[in-house]
Amino acid sequence: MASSALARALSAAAAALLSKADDLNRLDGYAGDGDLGITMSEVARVLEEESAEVGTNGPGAGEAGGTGAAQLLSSCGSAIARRAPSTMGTLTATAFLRAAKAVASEGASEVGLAERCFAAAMEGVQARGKASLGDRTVLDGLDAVCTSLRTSLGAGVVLSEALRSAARASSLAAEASKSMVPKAGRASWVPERALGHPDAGCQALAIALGAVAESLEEG
Amino acid sequence: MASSALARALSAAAAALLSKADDLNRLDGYAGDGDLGITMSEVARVLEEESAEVGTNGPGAGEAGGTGAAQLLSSCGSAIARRAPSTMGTLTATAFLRAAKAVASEGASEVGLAERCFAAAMEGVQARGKASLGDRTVLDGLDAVCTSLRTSLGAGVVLSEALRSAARASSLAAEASKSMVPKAGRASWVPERALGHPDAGCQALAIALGAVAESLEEG
Amino acid sequence: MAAMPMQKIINEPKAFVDEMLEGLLLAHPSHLRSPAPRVLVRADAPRKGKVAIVTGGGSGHLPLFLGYVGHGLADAVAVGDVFSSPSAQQISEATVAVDGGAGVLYLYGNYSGDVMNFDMAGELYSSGETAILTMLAADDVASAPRGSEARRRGIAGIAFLYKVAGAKAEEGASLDEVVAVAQRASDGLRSMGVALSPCVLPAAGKATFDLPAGQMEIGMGIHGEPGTRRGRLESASEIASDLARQVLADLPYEAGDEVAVLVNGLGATPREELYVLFRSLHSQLSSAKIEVRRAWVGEYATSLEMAGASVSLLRLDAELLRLIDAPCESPFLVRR
Amino acid sequence: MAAMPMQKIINEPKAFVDEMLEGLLLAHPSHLRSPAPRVLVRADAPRKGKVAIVTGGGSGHLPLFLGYVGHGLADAVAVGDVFSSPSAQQISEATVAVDGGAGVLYLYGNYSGDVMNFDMAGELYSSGETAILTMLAADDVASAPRGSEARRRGIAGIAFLYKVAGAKAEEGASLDEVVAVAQRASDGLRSMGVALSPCVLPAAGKATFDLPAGQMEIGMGIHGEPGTRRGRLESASEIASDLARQVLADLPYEAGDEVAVLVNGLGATPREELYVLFRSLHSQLSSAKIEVRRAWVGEYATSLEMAGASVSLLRLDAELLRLIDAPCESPFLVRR
Ligand SMILES: Nc1ncnc2c1ncn2[C@@H]1O[C@H](COP(=O)(O)OP(=O)(O)O)[C@@H](O)[C@H]1O
Ligand SMILES: Nc1ncnc2c1ncn2[C@@H]1O[C@H](COP(=O)(O)OP(=O)(O)O)[C@@H](O)[C@H]1O
Ligand SMILES: [Mg+2]
Ligand SMILES: [Mg+2]
Ligand SMILES: [Mg+2]
Ligand SMILES: [Mg+2]
Repeated sequence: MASSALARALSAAAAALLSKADDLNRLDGYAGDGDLGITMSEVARVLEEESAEVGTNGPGAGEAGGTGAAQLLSSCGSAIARRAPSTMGTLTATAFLRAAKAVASEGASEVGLAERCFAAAMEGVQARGKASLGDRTVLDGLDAVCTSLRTSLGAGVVLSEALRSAARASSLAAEASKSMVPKAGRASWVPERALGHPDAGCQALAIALGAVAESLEEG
Repeated sequence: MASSALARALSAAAAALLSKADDLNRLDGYAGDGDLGITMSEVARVLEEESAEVGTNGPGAGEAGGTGAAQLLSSCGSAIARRAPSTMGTLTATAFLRAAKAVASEGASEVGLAERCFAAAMEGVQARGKASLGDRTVLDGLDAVCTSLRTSLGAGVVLSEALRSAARASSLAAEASKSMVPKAGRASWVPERALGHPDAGCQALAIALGAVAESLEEG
Repeated sequence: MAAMPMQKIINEPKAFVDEMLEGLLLAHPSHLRSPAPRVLVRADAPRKGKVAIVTGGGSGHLPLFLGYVGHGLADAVAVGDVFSSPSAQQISEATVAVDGGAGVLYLYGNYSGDVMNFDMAGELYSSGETAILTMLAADDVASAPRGSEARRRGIAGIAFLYKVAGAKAEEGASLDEVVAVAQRASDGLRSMGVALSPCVLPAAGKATFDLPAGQMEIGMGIHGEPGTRRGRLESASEIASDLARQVLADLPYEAGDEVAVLVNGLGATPREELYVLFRSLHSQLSSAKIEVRRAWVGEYATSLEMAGASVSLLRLDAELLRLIDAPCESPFLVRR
Repeated sequence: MAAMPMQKIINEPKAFVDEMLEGLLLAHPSHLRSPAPRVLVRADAPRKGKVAIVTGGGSGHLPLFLGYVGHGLADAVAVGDVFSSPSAQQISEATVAVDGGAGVLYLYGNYSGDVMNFDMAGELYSSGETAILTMLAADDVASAPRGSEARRRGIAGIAFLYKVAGAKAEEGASLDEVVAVAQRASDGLRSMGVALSPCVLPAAGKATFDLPAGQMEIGMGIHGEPGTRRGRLESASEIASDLARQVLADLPYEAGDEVAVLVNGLGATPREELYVLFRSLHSQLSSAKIEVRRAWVGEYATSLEMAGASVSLLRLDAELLRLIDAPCESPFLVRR
């Protein structure tokens, strides 16, 4: 993906997250501290600012993967770590920093790069957050996304279609989290209060990916 | 006055003060701390309890003035000093203690005794509170009562009539206080807020005396 | 007005003050003891040969008044009901319990109920040999104009008076010396506050006054006595400049003066906000070339759960600064 | 929900934390300095050869966390936004500023955001020579059942951990010795709280949750995390027995145990009520033959202007009692 396309995708994700901030606060409030909308808004502001810097003529704007995208992801990651150091913010930062390394790898198709990025992100989130699959965290959403991308990679579909499927998978994961019992983070303190509502972190991932997929279809 | 009649008068005053507690809080609240109803309720409870002790067969129940009434007034005064030590409570205690000494004096008619009691009370309140006439305090009410009682004494009317006039005088004094500028106590800190409302202390005196006068007519 | 449910951790409202005192004595047995009902004294009282400082006032203002009984502070306190004076009897019992033969200072806030009861206690006690002198805190500039300073009420600034008088007495100074230092402190002490919400008295069960959200009342007293102005809730900087202007204009403090500052929370206002307010106040004072040598920021005189804050300035000289810094220890105020 | 006007003394909500810190540094220049943005250290840091204690957490909890930086307490704090973790970068800057070569203890509350950022900071810093160990406060029994102690969040009980670990480090103990003492304290530390009203975050401008008047929530966290039970607002005695029962059942403390008790106000609850609560708690503990050797009653970990209180019990041994009593000094906590 060209870093200009990545920038467009990130700023689409940013806009979507900003517009859903109240929803995210509410979901996080059922069993957490109700601040995920605030966190993801700060994340969104970082994404917007960093994407704006790239513009259409930014460094490496034309390359597939490579340093331009890597730089963008990595500066997003560092800024998020500094500016949004909550659980989800820190995990998002980790995800971006891991993805930045993966996107710089060689010899992969666009979908292959996307798959490597999300796999690396998921690994980072797992290492940093120490949650297990099934703990009802954003990790479950990332897992669904990675599975979907691996399938798309095997099927040889184009990036926009792969991301559309991934976005759908993350939505389904958010939906599925409704009946899962939280075992990590704040929600694990009052697990029964979370039931019936999607995990806030999964929902945030679904919102962001949905917007990314849409931005690719338009672009 | 027999101490049984005094007891009846005091318990009438008590009932009246209790029923007007909210009004007194409100009046005290315009420019003070809004607690005069609480204070006068505690005063009223003392009056009730002490009067009940006397009953109709209490010590010296039949004497005019003398030790029965003096004892009643003095034990009211001590209990009020202990239990209601706010500005008005303390002044009321002083008034009762001074009146207790005055009521024990000899050679006076009923009206004469009443006049001596109120004069002594007023002197005590003045010495303790150090307010001047015209400062818009209960002192102004007491002054009006004393003047009225002196007039009644000169005119030779009976006690019930004298107290009826005194009660009327205290009402007029409360009414007159509406346009006076407070120069003592809490109300002096925001004098303009008091204007248009009667001084709470004057109002309390008028309520008590009104009930006393009524109790004599019935009794 | 309907009694609104109180969000309070209490039992019987009538038992509030006595249960609070019981809890306090259970919590701090090495600091405080109670020689008579609603009278607290330093555990080591009476201290022979030391000037004793006796204070008192209504409950509901912690750490006022009883929080200032301790080493290097006051010796005894008579504890009134919520927001009301203690009785003369309590005050005289407090006096008896701490009289060390070197004289007694009555130090308390200028409220007519308290004044009358302390006066009566002094008269009751005047049979004793000991001299009793009185010092009133009357620091609130909102409560009377210049020229009528003696009519003003006392608010949080009294904390500084306890500190300097208590330190001086602890040093073994005579009654006259203690009074002189307290008087000098009081002469250079001015305060003013702002309320952002009412409080609820346990026995009353309803707010002491109405203050619509978005409004504030400047110059309100610590019992909810009406202030000098009600208006739109201002920013911290605006409030600081409002309060600083009136406090500075009153004395007036002069360029080059050194002061101790007390930013006091009334109860519900978070400590964070007090520091935000102090920051603005500090810059106001800097502009006026007044140097802040010491800052006390916290709750020193509250009104139950009232929101708001007050600002007090104490003009310092070398001795007052030394006394402000001297060690002291009560369950509420410790300086090393 | 419509933004309700905030009864707060602030300027720009976004500037809240930084202005608070500016005010704090202006007020306490002899106690604290700031080597990097939103990092505070003891004025005398780094202390060569002394184990350094680094803490951190969200703002809005004063005196948590920065109020526990001082002599005989922690050495540095990384200050987050209101109710949110500081960044790894801040924490590593704090570490650099106080590392005296004798090892560093990270001591903070068990919240996943903080844990991840302290972990990252430790990794960033691991280039240094100094050993870094971590101790989490996880004292709130309401946040996970027995058997899952490690998942619990930290609340006011951390004040005791600062006190004992800080005193031990001040004595010149090794990192292992400091950790051992903190671990022993933590093993015998349990807390639980009750909220009576929400608070308002300056940047959000509305209440963190709804709690109807006349109701309370038992087991609520200090960021408004839902508790274990919501119900009718009970009397102080009922609340005390509720909290005591759950805290006592958890460890279990045994007849004959000696404890230090912390009754902590969440912000708006008057100190008087905390003593009323302590009184009831003391009688609960007496019935269980648990002896209260020390009582801390006041605000040690707040949630802005939330009303409510928490209770913490620390099981004592001779050394822990000595460390609890040891001198310490910060702008918020002084022991002589
Ligand atoms: N240990 C963890 N690993 C991965 N994700 C987690 C973990 N803990 C919580 N989460 C995710 O973080 C979301 C909450 O994020 P956030 O509101 O930033 O947390 P907090 O306010 O508790 O710091 C949860 O909905 C969940 O998806
Ligand atoms: N110095 C004074 N001398 C006489 N009466 C006074 C004085 N100060 C106040 N009062 C009276 O006391 C009334 C208020 O009484 P109270 O509510 O008990 O006072 P506080 O609550 O201020 O102690 C006033 O309305 C006034 O009549
Ligand atoms: Mg959250
Ligand atoms: Mg009054
Ligand atoms: Mg009063
Ligand atoms: Mg959070």
